[in-house]
Amino acid sequence: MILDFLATFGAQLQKPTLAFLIGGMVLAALGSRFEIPDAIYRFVVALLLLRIGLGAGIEIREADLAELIVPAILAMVLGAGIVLLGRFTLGKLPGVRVEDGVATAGLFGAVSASTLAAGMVMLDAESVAFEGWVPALYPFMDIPALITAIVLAQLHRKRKEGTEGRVALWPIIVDSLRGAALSALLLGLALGLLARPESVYESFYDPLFRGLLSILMLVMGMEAYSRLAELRRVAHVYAAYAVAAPLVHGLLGFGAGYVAHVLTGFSPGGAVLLAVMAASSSDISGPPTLRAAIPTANPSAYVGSSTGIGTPVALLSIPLWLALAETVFPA
Amino acid sequence: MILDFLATFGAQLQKPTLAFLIGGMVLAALGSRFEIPDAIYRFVVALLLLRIGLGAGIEIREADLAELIVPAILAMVLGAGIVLLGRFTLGKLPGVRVEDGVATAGLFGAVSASTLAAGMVMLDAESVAFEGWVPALYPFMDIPALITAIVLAQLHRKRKEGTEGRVALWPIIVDSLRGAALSALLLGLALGLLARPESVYESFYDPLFRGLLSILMLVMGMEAYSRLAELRRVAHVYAAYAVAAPLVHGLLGFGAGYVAHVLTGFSPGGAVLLAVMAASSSDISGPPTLRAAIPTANPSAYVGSSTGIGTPVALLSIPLWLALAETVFPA
Amino acid sequence: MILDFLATFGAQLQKPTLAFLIGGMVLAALGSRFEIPDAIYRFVVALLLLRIGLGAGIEIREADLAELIVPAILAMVLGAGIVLLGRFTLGKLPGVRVEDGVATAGLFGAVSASTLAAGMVMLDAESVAFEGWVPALYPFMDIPALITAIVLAQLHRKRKEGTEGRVALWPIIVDSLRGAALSALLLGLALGLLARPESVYESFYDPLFRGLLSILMLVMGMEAYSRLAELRRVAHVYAAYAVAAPLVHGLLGFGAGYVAHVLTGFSPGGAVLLAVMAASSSDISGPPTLRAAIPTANPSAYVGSSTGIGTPVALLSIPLWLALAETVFPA
Amino acid sequence: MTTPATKISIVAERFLLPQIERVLEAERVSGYSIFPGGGKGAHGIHPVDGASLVREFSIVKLEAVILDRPAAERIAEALARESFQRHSGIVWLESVEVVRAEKF
Amino acid sequence: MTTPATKISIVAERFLLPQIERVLEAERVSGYSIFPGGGKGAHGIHPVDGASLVREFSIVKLEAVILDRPAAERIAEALARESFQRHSGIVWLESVEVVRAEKF
Amino acid sequence: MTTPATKISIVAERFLLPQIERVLEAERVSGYSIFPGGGKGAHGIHPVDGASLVREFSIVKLEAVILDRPAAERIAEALARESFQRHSGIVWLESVEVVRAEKF
Ligand SMILES: Nc1ncnc2c1ncn2[C@@H]1O[C@H](COP(=O)(O)O)[C@@H](O)[C@H]1O
Ligand SMILES: Nc1ncnc2c1ncn2[C@@H]1O[C@H](COP(=O)(O)O)[C@@H](O)[C@H]1O
Ligand SMILES: Nc1ncnc2c1ncn2[C@@H]1O[C@H](COP(=O)(O)O)[C@@H](O)[C@H]1O
Ligand code: NA
Ligand code: NA
Ligand code: NA
Repeated sequence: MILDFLATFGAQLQKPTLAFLIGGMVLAALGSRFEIPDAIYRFVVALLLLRIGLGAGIEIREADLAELIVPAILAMVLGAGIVLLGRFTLGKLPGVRVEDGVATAGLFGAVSASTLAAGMVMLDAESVAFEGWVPALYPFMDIPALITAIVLAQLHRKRKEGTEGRVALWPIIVDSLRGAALSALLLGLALGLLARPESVYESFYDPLFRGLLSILMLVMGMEAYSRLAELRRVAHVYAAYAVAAPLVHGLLGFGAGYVAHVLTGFSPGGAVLLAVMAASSSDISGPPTLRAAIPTANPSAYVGSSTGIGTPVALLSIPLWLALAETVFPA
Repeated sequence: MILDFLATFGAQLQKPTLAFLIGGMVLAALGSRFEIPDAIYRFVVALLLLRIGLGAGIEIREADLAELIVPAILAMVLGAGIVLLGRFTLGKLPGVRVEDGVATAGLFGAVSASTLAAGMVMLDAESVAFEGWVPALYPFMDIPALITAIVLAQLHRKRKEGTEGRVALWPIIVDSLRGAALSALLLGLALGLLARPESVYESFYDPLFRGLLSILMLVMGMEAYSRLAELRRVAHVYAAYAVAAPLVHGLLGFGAGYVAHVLTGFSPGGAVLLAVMAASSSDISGPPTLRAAIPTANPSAYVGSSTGIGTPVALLSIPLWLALAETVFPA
Repeated sequence: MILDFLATFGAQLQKPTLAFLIGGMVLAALGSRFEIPDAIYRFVVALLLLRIGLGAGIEIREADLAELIVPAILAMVLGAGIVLLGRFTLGKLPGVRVEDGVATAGLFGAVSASTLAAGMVMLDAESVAFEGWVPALYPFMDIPALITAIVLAQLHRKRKEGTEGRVALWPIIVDSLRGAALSALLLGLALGLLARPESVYESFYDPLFRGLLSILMLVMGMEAYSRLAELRRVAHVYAAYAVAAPLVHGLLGFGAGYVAHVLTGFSPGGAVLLAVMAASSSDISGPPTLRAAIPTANPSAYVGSSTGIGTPVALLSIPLWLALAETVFPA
Repeated sequence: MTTPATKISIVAERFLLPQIERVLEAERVSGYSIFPGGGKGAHGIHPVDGASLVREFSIVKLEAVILDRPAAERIAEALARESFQRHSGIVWLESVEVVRAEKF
Repeated sequence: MTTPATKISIVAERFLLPQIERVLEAERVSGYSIFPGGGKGAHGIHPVDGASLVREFSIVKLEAVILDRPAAERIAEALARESFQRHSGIVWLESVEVVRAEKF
Repeated sequence: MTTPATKISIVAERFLLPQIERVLEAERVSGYSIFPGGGKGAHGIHPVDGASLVREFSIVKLEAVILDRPAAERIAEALARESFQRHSGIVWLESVEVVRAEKF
């Protein structure tokens, strides 16, 4: 069975998504001067998020909203729970400052749009179905994770400085929602839900999805390699955490998906996507939020862990959740 | 019938084009940090204009050029006439400086490429046919409008300063044609007319048309919202003019299209596009031309009126001309 | 037969590729302010090179590698040979400094990715088949040409300055391979060879190929026109060389293709592409390599010759090799 | 015809802009310009126009020309104290001469 | 080894560039550099790299290093008088030192 | 509160950056910023943000603020001698004042 898995895994690495990721890493490692212009990268991210939102919004129109409740609550619990888990795990490890640990746990609790998109494309390639609204769970996991991290950091500071006072949650939520990434996703969702964007979705956003993702994977690969160098300057435990966390979190996400399957008939594909989101760590929208909110944390530690290791591991573990789903959910 | 119209109008708002426009406005109103990179925006505009030109050029090859003459003359009359009308209407309103009124009328007489593209996509979505060369009427309406405005402004200055001398038209025309927007349109036209770009037109420019327009609509919506703020600093009559003018001009354009229909059998879809062009006001290529040529006019007034109100109203009124065409032209 | 050829040539000029090139030149000549944003241009080049690499890589998987050896050796001989030929031809011409002549010959020996892409699209349009791996010959011709030029320049300097010492080849090769253009091509090749990118190749890279090439042709046309002005400042012999060289080199390339046809059954389409590569001169990746390696050469001379004349002539001569193939290789 | 003035230049990551703008507004600065770029410093390399994964971490330079020299110094000190204690970024002042002093 | 010179900096909307270039050419300025950017001033905000609907209204900074100080002042005054009377934009001068004075 | 320093500005084509960076590193410069742009000079026009066929030939400005004035002069002279003998590009120095001098 392990041989079987390795063969499947090898085949998955050849799939465009992962192959472009690895290609980007190799380019960077070889010192290539190849670059994707920043304007293109930002547009690719915007299109992917609009596409994810539009797709989910169109599906939600026909969905039974009651179905959504259980997975949404599970996503919120996962987001916040992963951060709490990470904060106490990292807190026990040597050489980790509390703020750095909290910020790192925050990013690993939050969600990566690129990893989610990769998961969707890989499910499609395997023809594994999922409820079209599952990608809309993204903010339900992402925002609670970031909030939990920020609150933990503020509690820590208050304890250290001996000050009192409540932590204001609402501004953090609003600020998250106004960020470029969540705005694009929510705009897509709203348009999918309230308008009839099917024609443009089918003729533009959806056909370009896979190709644009390959570009994004190139960028993520190049960036991951260059972050690795930075990570070398901080304690090694970050690297260890960054390798293990996506796997543990993915399992937790998969477990939550299984629970939802038993409770509400959540699809196997949905469980895989929940695992992918839980395993993923935020590289694009989480870092600036945490950097502004936890200025005392060292970005080399948390951005390095997430972008340098967390994201590649999360991407490479997608085939794992697919294989798990095949084993756990009988066809 | 009004209820009927409202229902149709509601349905039209859900069409991708208008929905993305409104989405852009809402994003800006909510303070989102979402942005389309400038390089992308400029490329989208270039592709749309190349596409419009190519499509028209390919059609003109097969068209009976005599058919074109009447609509082209009507377009020129509309362009210049709308500016004269606007100059005297605005001239009678309180708090409007002559230069500002002239520049505002100039933009409303000129044509918006994005509104024209939206009109084309909405006609296609409704399967309303039009002569393929109609979009080529754009410069016939646009240039006379801008020239009329510049000449009116120069006459006003000469009268005020008591100087004499003729106004040079040719440099204004050449400068308009060299602008990025008209250049792209005319390049497309020339290639469509003289070369055989069908393969690339059908495999690239045409399929991307609708999707790219949705991106452009997002940008137009965000920009409209931010221009509204600026408009608040100038006299209210600009807002009133900017709401009413697209409707009046659209009716004039539709009327002209009807005349052409009677005279030369111009298609109902062509009349709708003529109304759309007349209703539209220039946001991309007109403003810099007028700003350089009428430096004493206040851009907050005319750019604010056109981009902040004129364009959204013109876009939202496209369903009106469609409905009118259904009523006026029996199937 | 000449009339026949002229008619065919006229028809070829109407093909999108050449028509967009000429369109770009005309725009620039008329002083248009139309521009393609730099970020877009660079992305277009990257996508085209990835596409060329992916396509070739996918084909090489199934190819008999032995087939590749003869054309690859011929490509290397052509690359180096054209530079030697050019160096001595230009060396005999009046007003040509040795360094300038060597750099010019270097660019004309090297390969232009845009010309190669244009050749591929034009072969496809004519349904002329070629071995899918032929575009992978690009680096086999490009790198030897640049190396030959650099070595010739260094030998010249050593002779002049009377110094001794060997020329280090390896750093030049590594630096070439790390350049953005060859990196993209080789990344595509590696992915095509080692991964299974067929899905994304067929849904994204290949369908966009022709359209993106039309954009690139616009840029090349505008750039060619503006380089012509610069070329006027250097000796006229450069212009003469730049007109003649693509034709001579194309013939040499075609001849080499014919030899390969006889020896190994190389396809007629492959011979045309070999002619196209030999006729082409490097505009994107060659100039910075030579500029850094031969700082005493005057870029107005060699960049002007290559981009201002060499590339347009090479592009316009593609129909020639097509016509030649039809004559030489009986159907 | 020229009036002496002070130009304050700030190089920082983009996400600090709102904070910097608040400091400038508190001193009633009439205008400023922003230029995107990249750079190298204690925190490694920021790409110039290649993709920077997090846009908010890309480098910008802000320049404000101010007639009131003490205000420029107050701004520089406020920034050094508040923003650049914890975040990377540099600030410097230059003496310049402006025309049309009434614009500032 | 260094030669004193004057740097003239001009921040303006892009459509003024041809006009500015004419003024520079009239004083036989040997070269200048242009940097795209954004900013805030009396006429509101210009985005830094988000879409600006009208490209000609986006902000650029032009810098020219000039050996001849009086020429720099003449340029500044000509611009203040001709272009910046009616249009937004600011101009300032700085004292700099150049190497390779023969380049200018 | 401010410390005098020297800003060295270099305008050059992008392909010279590695060479320039080597000179800066040899003088242990702690950081520098780079801004993309365009310009006009003896070698004609470089577009500001339109496509430049060869990216390595587009114009950038590099700015480094340095506390050590003689080092700044050594850098300027090294560049003038090594890079800008054969390639286009200009270098100038300006006197500035920095806050947080320990950053440099
Ligand atoms: N001495 C310097 N001169 C100019 N720019 C600098 C200097 N030091 C730092 N910077 C800029 O400030 C950014 C952040 O600096 P750092 O926090 O040292 O990494 C760098 O990426 C540079 O763009
Ligand atoms: N005091 C200032 N310092 C630096 N840049 C300025 C200043 N005032 C205006 N600007 C720039 O000039 C542009 C036009 O200014 P304004 O006409 O005041 O809106 C602004 O968008 C800024 O980029
Ligand atoms: N006097 C100057 N002031 C500012 N920038 C200059 C000056 N001269 C040249 N440059 C810049 O340096 C680049 C190369 O100069 P050149 O080698 O003279 O063409 C130009 O494109 C400009 O960006
Ligand atoms: Na997660
Ligand atoms: Na109009
Ligand atoms: Na060649």
